[in-house]
Order: sequence, then C-alpha cells, then structure tokens
Amino acid sequence: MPDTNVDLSVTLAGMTMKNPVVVASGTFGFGREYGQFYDLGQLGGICAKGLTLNPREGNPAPRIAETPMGILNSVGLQNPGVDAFIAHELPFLRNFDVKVIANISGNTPEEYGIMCEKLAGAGVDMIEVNISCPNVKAGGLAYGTRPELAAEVTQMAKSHAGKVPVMVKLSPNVTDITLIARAVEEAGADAVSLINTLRGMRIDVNTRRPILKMNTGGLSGPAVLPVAVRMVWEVAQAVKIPILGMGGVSRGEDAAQLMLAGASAVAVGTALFADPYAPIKVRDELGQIAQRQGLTAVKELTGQVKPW
Amino acid sequence: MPDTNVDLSVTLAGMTMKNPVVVASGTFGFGREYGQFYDLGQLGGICAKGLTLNPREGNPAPRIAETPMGILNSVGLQNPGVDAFIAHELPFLRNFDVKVIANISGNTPEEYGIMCEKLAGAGVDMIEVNISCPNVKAGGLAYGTRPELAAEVTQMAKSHAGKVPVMVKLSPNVTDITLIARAVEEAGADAVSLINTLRGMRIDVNTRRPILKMNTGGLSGPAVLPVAVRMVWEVAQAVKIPILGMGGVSRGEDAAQLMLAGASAVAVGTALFADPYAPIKVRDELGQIAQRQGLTAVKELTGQVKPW
Amino acid sequence: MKVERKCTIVAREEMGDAIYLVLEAGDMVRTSYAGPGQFVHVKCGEGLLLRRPISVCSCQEDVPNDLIAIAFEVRGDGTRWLAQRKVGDTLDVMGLLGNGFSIKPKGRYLLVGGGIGIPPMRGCAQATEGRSTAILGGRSKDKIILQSCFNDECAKVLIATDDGSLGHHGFVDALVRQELEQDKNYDGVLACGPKPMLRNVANVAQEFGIPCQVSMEERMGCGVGACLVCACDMADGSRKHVCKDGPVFDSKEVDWNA
Amino acid sequence: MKVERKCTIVAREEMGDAIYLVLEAGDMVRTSYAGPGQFVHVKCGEGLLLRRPISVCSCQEDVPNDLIAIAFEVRGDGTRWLAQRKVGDTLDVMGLLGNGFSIKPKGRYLLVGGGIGIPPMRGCAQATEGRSTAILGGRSKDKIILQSCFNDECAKVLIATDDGSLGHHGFVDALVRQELEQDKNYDGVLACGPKPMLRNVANVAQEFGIPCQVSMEERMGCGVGACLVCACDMADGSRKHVCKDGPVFDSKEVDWNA
Ligand SMILES: Cc1cc2nc3c(=O)[nH]c(=O)nc-3n(C[C@H](O)[C@H](O)[C@H](O)COP(=O)(O)OP(=O)(O)OC[C@H]3O[C@@H](n4cnc5c(N)ncnc54)[C@H](O)[C@@H]3O)c2cc1C
Ligand SMILES: Cc1cc2nc3c(=O)[nH]c(=O)nc-3n(C[C@H](O)[C@H](O)[C@H](O)COP(=O)(O)OP(=O)(O)OC[C@H]3O[C@@H](n4cnc5c(N)ncnc54)[C@H](O)[C@@H]3O)c2cc1C
Ligand SMILES: Cc1cc2nc3c(=O)[nH]c(=O)nc-3n(C[C@H](O)[C@H](O)[C@H](O)COP(=O)(O)O)c2cc1C
Ligand SMILES: Cc1cc2nc3c(=O)[nH]c(=O)nc-3n(C[C@H](O)[C@H](O)[C@H](O)COP(=O)(O)O)c2cc1C
Ligand code: FES
Ligand code: FES
Repeated sequence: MPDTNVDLSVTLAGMTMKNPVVVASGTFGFGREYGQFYDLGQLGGICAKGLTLNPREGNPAPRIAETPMGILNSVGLQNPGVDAFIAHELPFLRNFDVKVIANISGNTPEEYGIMCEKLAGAGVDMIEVNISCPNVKAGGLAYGTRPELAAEVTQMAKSHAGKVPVMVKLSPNVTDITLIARAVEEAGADAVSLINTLRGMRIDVNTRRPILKMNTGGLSGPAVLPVAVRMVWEVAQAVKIPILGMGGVSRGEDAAQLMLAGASAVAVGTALFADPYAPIKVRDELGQIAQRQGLTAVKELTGQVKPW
Repeated sequence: MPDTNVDLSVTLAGMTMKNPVVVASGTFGFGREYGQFYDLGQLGGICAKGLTLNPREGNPAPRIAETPMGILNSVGLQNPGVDAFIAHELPFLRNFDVKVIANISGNTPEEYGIMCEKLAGAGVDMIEVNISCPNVKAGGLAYGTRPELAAEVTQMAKSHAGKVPVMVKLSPNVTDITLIARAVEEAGADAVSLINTLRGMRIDVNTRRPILKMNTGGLSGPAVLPVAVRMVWEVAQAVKIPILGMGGVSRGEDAAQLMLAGASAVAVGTALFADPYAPIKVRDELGQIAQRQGLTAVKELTGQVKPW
Repeated sequence: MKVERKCTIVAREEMGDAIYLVLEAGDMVRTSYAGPGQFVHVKCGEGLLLRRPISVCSCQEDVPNDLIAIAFEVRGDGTRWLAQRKVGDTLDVMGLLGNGFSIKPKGRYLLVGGGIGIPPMRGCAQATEGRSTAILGGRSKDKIILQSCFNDECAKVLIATDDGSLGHHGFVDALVRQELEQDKNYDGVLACGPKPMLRNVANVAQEFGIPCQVSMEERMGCGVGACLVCACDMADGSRKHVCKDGPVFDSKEVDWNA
Repeated sequence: MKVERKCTIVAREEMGDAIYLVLEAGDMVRTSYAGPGQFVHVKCGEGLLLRRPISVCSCQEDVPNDLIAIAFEVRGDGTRWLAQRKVGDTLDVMGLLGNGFSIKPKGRYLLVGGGIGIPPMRGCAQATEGRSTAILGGRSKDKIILQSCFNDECAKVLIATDDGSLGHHGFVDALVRQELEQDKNYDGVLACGPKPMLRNVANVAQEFGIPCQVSMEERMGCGVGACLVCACDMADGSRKHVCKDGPVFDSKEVDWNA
C-alpha cells in the first residue's frame, strides 16, 4: 500500500476506482498470471485481453520483437471468445476488489453490438471498444482511422451496452486523432482510451526477414510515451469525455505526465514485461508525486498542464 | 576509412555518393561544427539545415527535451535564409568531396519555387523539399499531410529546379504515408526521404509546464526506428523512385534495416548528439555487415527484405 | 505468491563459446521447481526492455539460498550484457517458470541435447539418477559442453558432431536411431536443441513408437502466460504458449510444419 | 580536429549537495582552452541520449594528461548517474566547448557565483591571479562550496545566503552593489548562477556603468553549434546559441525579459 495520505481514487465515466492505475488490454491476460505475483485488488482496474465474438488463435509466431525502449507485437487478438470470458474468466476476476474492463474487437458493427449486450448482461464494469488494433486486417485498422466508421461502431456499442459505460480506444496511426475522438464523443462514447500501438517493423539483417511473422506490428513501451502525452493533450482539448491515458508508462512520472495532459486514469502495459510489479510501483510513485506537490488527491493532476 | 573491400557507393536519383551515409537536415548545421571533428569528405552527403526564403530566428527556447531513447525538438527552422546559404555556406561545403543536399521549407508553393531556382542556379547536388516540418504553423504541417498539397509543392519545386534532382521529405504523422508518397511521385519527385519527426510532448511534472516552449515538438532518435523501417518498407512498395531512409539510425544494423526495407541511402541525425562520429561508425559498420554477408556492394542491400 | 528476485552470481565459467553461471536464488527452487526443463526470465540491463529466457541447467534446494545454474551463448545485446557479468554481481531473475519434462519415477530416458540445448538436459540426467543415456550433439567438439557431468550422471553418453571432430560424424538423430534399435527399454526421449534437430528426433521416436518430449523456443514477452506472444503451433491447429504451456511439449502435440 | 575523449576520474569529493570530480583529459586543455567559463559535454550512461553540459570549475595543462575539475548537483537522471561514478571510472567527454569569460591582462574583476554557479567562477579567480573579489551566494551555508579556494585565490571573498546562515542575509546583488559603491576600480563583473540572479547582477552593473559578463544556461543537443536548439534571446531580437556563442555573453546583449 502507498505510504502517503493522498487520496488515490479517481472516477472514469462514472466508474470509481480506488487508484488510477489500470493494466492495459492484452498485456495482462485475464489476470490469472500476474495474480500469482500480487493481489489484483491492488490495481484500480484491469483491461482484460481483447475479446472477439468467436474464439481466435491469433497470428503465427514470432509475435514480438524488441526495439529501442519499445517492443513490437503482432499477437492478433488470440482469445477464447466473449462467451468463454463470461463463463470462465469474469467469475475469477470478480474475486478481487478491482474494476473489470472488457476490451472488444469486432469484424462488423453488429459483432460489437452482440458482444456489448453479452458483456453488459454479465456485468462488467466498463467496455473498452478497440477500434484501433492494427494487427487484424478485417476491419480493425479501418474503424480507427475513419471518423464515420468509428462513430458507427460507437453507436452500436452504446445502444447494446445498457448502463455499462463504453470507452472507445483510439489508434495513434492517424493524421489527426482529435477528429476520431470528436466523432466517437458525438456518437455517445462515455470515455476514450489512448494510445493503442503505433505501427512499426524490425528486420533481422542477417536473415533479411522481418522479425515478426506478420512483417509489421504494434509499437508500445517507453519509446511511445511522448506521442501518447501529445495525443492525450490534444484529445483533452477536443472532447469533454474523460480519458484513460496509456502508452509507455513505466514510472509514476510518466503517469503524472499523462494525467497532467488530461487523463483521468492511466494504463500500464509493456512495462509489465520488464517488471511484473510495474503497475504497483507506478501507483505508489504517483501518490508520492501528488504528496510532494501538496495535493490531497491524485485526481487533482488531471488536465492541469500549463501550456506556454 | 572502412576496413572492408565492399563497394560503399550508392546512387540516389542519379546522384552518386561515395557511401550511403548522409547527415540529416537540421542536426548538422551547415557542416562547419562537425567539420572540426572530421573531414566532411568522409560522408556520403550532407542535408543542410532547413532553409527558408527569408532568414528566421526560429522558436523560443527550450527547444529540446529528452524522452526514452528519443528527443523532442522545436527549433522551428532557424536559418539565415537561402541567399545567405548560397553566399556563405555553400562555398564552404564545396571545399569537401561530399554531396550537398539543400533542405527547403516554404510558406507557399511559390516560395518553394523561388528557392529551388536559386539553389539550382547555385549548383547544389540535390534539393530536399521539406513538406513535413511539424513545428511551423504556417503551412508546414498541412503540405505533408494532404496528397494534393504535397503534389502542388512538388510540381512547383520540380519546375524551378532545372536539372537538380528534387527529393520530397515525408511526414510520419499521417494515416497512410503511401498516399503522400504516390502523390509526390506522380507530381515528378525524383526521390523521397523519410521519416521526418513524429509529433510528441513532454511535461515537467513539477512545474506542470511542457518542457518545450512550443508545447509540442518533433520526436527523433532510436525510439522512432521501427516506425521509420515500417514506413520505408510501405513506401518502397508503393513507389518506384528511390528512398533516403532516416529516423533513429545510430548503428550500422539500423542503417541496414532501412536499406533492406527499401532505402537507397540513409541519414543519421539525432545520433550525432550522443556521438559526433556516429555517421562514420554507421558507414563502417554497414560495410562490415555487407562484407559478412558476402556482398560486393552495400547497394545490394536495398529492398532485399524477404517479407513472410 | 510468485516473485521476481535479485540473484547473486556465485560462480562463472566459460565453456567454449558458452558462459556458465551459478546463481543464489533465495527459495526459488523450493517454491517453484516443477521438474527439469523449466526456465528463468532474466533482465539484461536497464537498456533492454525484454527479459531473456534461459533454461535451467541444474538446480538444488540449499540453505540459506537455493542454487541454480544456467548456461548460454552470446547471440545478441542481451546475452552479451549477461556474458559481461562477474561473480558477485546480481541479476534480476523471474523463475522458475514453465513446465519441465515429465519424468516417471524410476524412469529411464534417452536425453538428447544439441548445442546450447545440452545444458538443460543435465537436470534430466540428475532427475533420473544415473539411469538415462545422453546423446549430445554440436557443430564441433568445443560445442559439447558439460560432457564430464553427463559422464558422471548418466549410464551412457554418446556424442555426435557435424564436423566429426568428436564422436559420431553427423547429427544426433542417427545416434538416437542407433540407440533405440539396440535398446527397447527407454521410457521416452527428452530433447532440447534447435528446431530442425527436435523435429528429426521426434520423427525417429515416433518411428519407434516411443514417447518424446521436446523443449521449444519462442520469442517471449511476459514469460508467465499473460501476453500470449510466445505462441507455438499445435498439430490440432490450436496455439499454445511456450512460457506457460511449455517450454516442454509432447512432440506429437507440436505442428512441425509451422 | 576536435575530439571526444574518454576521461578517467582521478578524484571525487562530495561538497554539501555537490559532487566535485577531477578528470584526466588528455590534451584537452592544451588544445581547446579559451578562458574560464567554458564547459564540457558529458555522456551520462548508455540509457540517456543527450549529453549533459557542465561548466569547467578549474583546469590545467599537465603531463601526460591535462586535468579538469567539474562540480555539479543532482537534478535528474543524468546527474544522478554521474554522481554514482567512482574514482577510476571513465567518462565520455566532449570539450572544452564554448566561449569563456574574456579577461583583460592584469584585469581585476568582481566574480559573482550563485549556488552551483560558484564552481565556474573559480577558473576566473585563478585566471586573474589573486586580483579579483569573489561574491558567493546560495540558499544556505552548505551551498557555499569551494570557499577556501576562493579565499586563497581572491583578494577578498564576500558571502551571501538567502537564510542568513553564512555571511550577508540576502541576495548577492546587494553585495555587488555594496562592493561597486566602495570600489570603482573593477574592470568588470563576471557572473554565473540562476537567471534571476544574473539579471539582478546585470542590472546593478549597468547602474554603475561597469561591463558585465554572464554565463547562461539552456537545454542542449549537440553542444557544438550544429543543431541550434540552445537558443538564447538577444536584446536586438536575434537568437544566439549558448553552446557556441556562449555560454558567456555580455549582459547587455541578453534579452532579460525572454
Ligand atoms: C524457453 C527458452 C529457453 C532457452 N534457454 C536457453 C539456454 O539455456 N541457453 C541459451 O543460450 N539460450 C537459451 N534460449 C535462447 C535465448 O533466450 C536467446 O538466445 C536470447 O534471448 C537471445 O537474446 P539476445 O539479446 O542475446 O539476442 P537478440 O537477438 O538481441 O534478442 C532480441 C530479442 O529476441 C529474443 N530472442 C532472440 N533469440 C531468441 C531465441 N532463440 N529464443 C527466444 N527468444 C529469442 C530475445 O529474447 C530478445 O527479446 C532459450 C530460449 C527459450 C525460449
Ligand atoms: C553551459 C552550462 C553549464 C552548466 N554547468 C553546470 C555545472 O557546472 N554544474 C551543474 O550542476 N550544472 C550545470 N549545468 C546544468 C546541468 O547541465 C543540468 O543540471 C543537467 O543537464 C541536468 O541533467 P539531469 O539529467 O540530471 O536532469 P534532467 O532534468 O533529467 O535532464 C533532462 C534534460 O534536460 C536538460 N537539462 C535539465 N536541466 C538543465 C539545465 N539547467 N541546463 C541545461 N540543460 C538542462 C538535461 O541536460 C537533459 O537533456 C550547466 C548547464 C549549462 C547549459
Ligand atoms: C502484447 C500486447 C497485446 C496487446 N493486445 C491488445 C488488445 O488485445 N486490445 C487492445 O485494445 N490493445 C492491445 N494492446 C495495446 C495495449 O493495450 C496498449 O494500448 C499499448 O501497448 C500501449 O501501452 P504500453 O506502452 O504501456 O504497452 C496490446 C499490447 C501489447 C504489447
Ligand atoms: C534538432 C533537429 C532539427 C531538425 N531540423 C530539420 C530541418 O530543418 N528540416 C528537416 O527536413 N528536418 C529536420 N529535422 C528532422 C531530421 O532531419 C530527421 O528527419 C529526424 O530527426 C529523424 O532522424 P534521426 O532520428 O536520425 O534524428 C530536424 C531534427 C532535429 C533533431
Ligand atoms: S511470453 Fe507472455 S505469454 Fe508467453
Ligand atoms: S546545443 Fe546544438 S547548437 Fe547548441
């Protein structure tokens, strides 16, 4: 537990979390593995591994490559499908005092709708609509790069999610991310999360082969932090809905940057691979930063950057 | 001098360089400073600091921030203007056996035209048309993100550059870089260079101020290498004109990746700040890689990636 | 609760191109040993984000600190960093991870190790207490490391080198065939090495109708089963994960054409 | 040809919050010394891309290696790394860079150093061979470092601390005023410290009509004048560069309102 008196709780689209640190979708599975390292109740929330309507085996390996202060991945949404999640994984996650955010990807707006209905019925705390996964050719990229498609998916998700808040996850691989953010806000999104991965490539110069079997993949990790901070700041000025900020967070200072830029909460992903305790450390360091600045609550950081 | 028998020479849009290593525009001034460290004739080419029609003082400081394996800059095209370059800097550069590539930014297509005419008359070896500098509000960003504007600037440049080859420098801050690459190819560009910087931000969490006085700036350095490799690969498949690849190169292996992805030559920028000799080392290591692979010429690497 | 630990290097030896390290690992063996063939996930300096998976060569419970030995070759930035560590330095280690070889009580196995796949077989030799036969292969004789340990810890040791500089001139699968022809009483084949070698060994075992377990490699992220990057294609079209479901798989499960 | 050099740390001392290092610098001083106030550009480990500029405190030609001393406070990742270096470690150093203070032969100066701006003034004290007066300021008395050196190397030393724990209770500019009122024979004021202090000192010097040179700070990239990031706004609306045109500027050149 953090050794500060600072109130760590934050609220994201009506969902109150005991602290602002969430783990990023796809980097934490369904919690079972890192749950062997610490009590999952120490986290603010868990974005579960991205779900699809039907089970998927994902892309062939290699699915990961290392780059300077970053990694590329091309997992391609391997998952057991939304029903298996509801039957086997959600009950496990419900053992812990932590918010559960389901992350979904569909091939059609209708698929998003069906999944939202199932997940809302099953009682997840929030649904994160992934319109930005750059790894799946069918649909994935397009929804996230075109405002009108992003809006369509958002509407469909909202109309099937009942009272469960819908958060739309934005792709950074766009010319102007604020256009997409505005489109999903207008379409009824309760929050946005960003950034998903930047598309990148690494080549083994000896074999002359791309390291990833899919040739390209999504870049994440500290390398992308400055892009994430910039985009969160831009989106925060463009929309009124709250932001879950992510991309390269590995220490409290990184999380504080995203919050100052406009995020209400932050997610930690890639940093887990170097250090399974990274989210806990980020939480504690964030509390310390807030305390050093004389704040009574971490949420006072949100949006408080003073641009020149 | 490299201790290999490999032929290092490459040709970029008809311009033959003794080796494929160029220094990136804006990181090497007009060569005078690093010329105190080594003979500029060791380089393949020098992309001079970005020029504008009239002298500019650039943006207020701070103009640089450090990020994980990257830097952000917001110099904003400080330069003495194209005439001063021709009068004072070009004659100096002509003392060395190195190709001189002028880099230009304009506020209007007409300005690009005027600069090209002056530079072609003065006899530079190539003109790099910067349509992507993200720091200057007037025009800079827009040209690089819209195919039709990029084409307009390219046409104007070509029609005023006479026999001097025109290379258009592309921005990575776009949804689909191949659209821009194709547009400038169709408009007559002799080559493309990429990537310019990705837009990013860093915030000082104590002062709550962005570190850069311009709030945001351009990200460069090793962090962006995987994005550069991916974009060079995409552009190489989309256009027939040659590519000068750059973004994060700090060792021979990085340069080899860009060449395998499709670049005919590579530029080294940010790596200079850690190590003034970085371009020389990149050249030597590239030669060693080619030799280890049993090549007789480094140019045999270009475009030879074998996608899965 | 699983933990990641700072482990002190207490011994370091160079064996041909391989580096052999012994680490003090707290209660790591006591709390997470699950048979030979598990691996540790090692942080290789601050500059590299990803940990590197290295198989356990041998390990033992001890007081106050359990001991684990690993052996590796320099392949890139991470292993280069690791090779520069000295006795007394500490490493940030997650482990023991994954599933090892399943060994029947009193079982007698044919242990096949190729190149840097030799060290992990040592744990199998020790676990089968002198009953097994080791077949060790490599490009040339300097790649055959830990031979004297296998001599001590196995009933028989056969060597194959690609260049004939030691033992049989050729690949290990020829020796596997020879041994299985002569001796029908093995409980199984356990193998670690490059994928083409594993495939050949698996084929021979299948011919003889004898169970075969193989230790597979794949690029990893988390190392614990959370990120799903380390996919291994299965014969039934599914994808399992090397770090959690493996690294040891039944050879019949694996899709060898992937 | 300029070079970047590996310099061995031959002495290390902690002075309050500051770390003082002496480096063996090959022929760096012989080949690039241009007066006190220059800086070195130091690589702070592999993980950080940018070098850190640190002013030279004192330096001397020597055989076989010239010696340079620097002093710094921990402000972030780079200086934290630097603070952990030990005697015998090597640093990757570019230098001596920039333009130092211009000092007239036989000149007599008022040297003003604030906080971690004190060490660079030591080179000025030495260059003016005991003729100058030093005014040293800091938040509290533990920030007043190298005082005994200034005692030895200056005609007079005055101290100001913000909290009154040593010397004058207040800022250095009050002492500058006092000294300039009493003594009209200074050839100029030379100052290094935080920008608000420099501005106040420059104002006082201007009042008295005496030339003033100040050492400015700005975030740097290349350190040699090539990348143009270290811009310093000039009173005439132009922008000069701290690494190449400075770090020392005539105080009248500087735009103090930027
Ligand atoms: C379960 C398992 C056990 C292993 N046991 C051993 C062992 O006992 N001894 C030994 O020498 N090697 C072993 N390896 C291989 C070892 O992990 C790689 O040689 C090492 O990761 C290379 O890292 P690098 O930084 O030196 O190379 P780089 O090529 O610079 O590494 C870049 C990235 O690719 C990954 N990578 C590269 N090669 C491999 C590989 N063959 N397998 C998995 N990831 C790779 C790295 O982990 C890193 O993430 C094992 C691999 C696995 C999966
Ligand atoms: C010409 C010159 C001379 C200097 N001389 C000294 C000296 O003698 N002793 C001393 O303690 N300090 C000196 N400084 C300040 C010193 O450079 C910074 O304290 C140091 O760069 C901070 O690095 P960091 O990694 O610890 O901090 P971080 O904040 O982590 O650094 C991040 C980045 O910002 C830059 N930066 C941060 N603060 C400053 C600053 N004040 N000036 C320039 N760049 C900064 C760093 O160089 C780095 O690129 C000098 C600065 C300049 C420009
Ligand atoms: C291995 C891996 C798998 C991922 N899978 C998903 C996913 O299924 N759905 C999703 O929306 N984002 C996915 N992401 C993106 C992350 O959730 C996150 O947006 C991104 O990694 C940036 O954060 P980071 O730098 O902290 O990792 C994945 C990222 C990684 C590294
Ligand atoms: C300080 C700085 C100034 C730059 N100025 C220019 C410029 O004037 N014109 C231009 O086209 N690109 C400019 N760039 C971009 C570089 O030329 C290059 O495209 C980018 O930095 C990526 O390469 P790198 O990672 O090797 O630095 C500048 C980059 C830096 C770091
Ligand atoms: S490495 Fe993460 S699941 Fe295997
Ligand atoms: S730091 Fe590059 S010009 Fe000053």
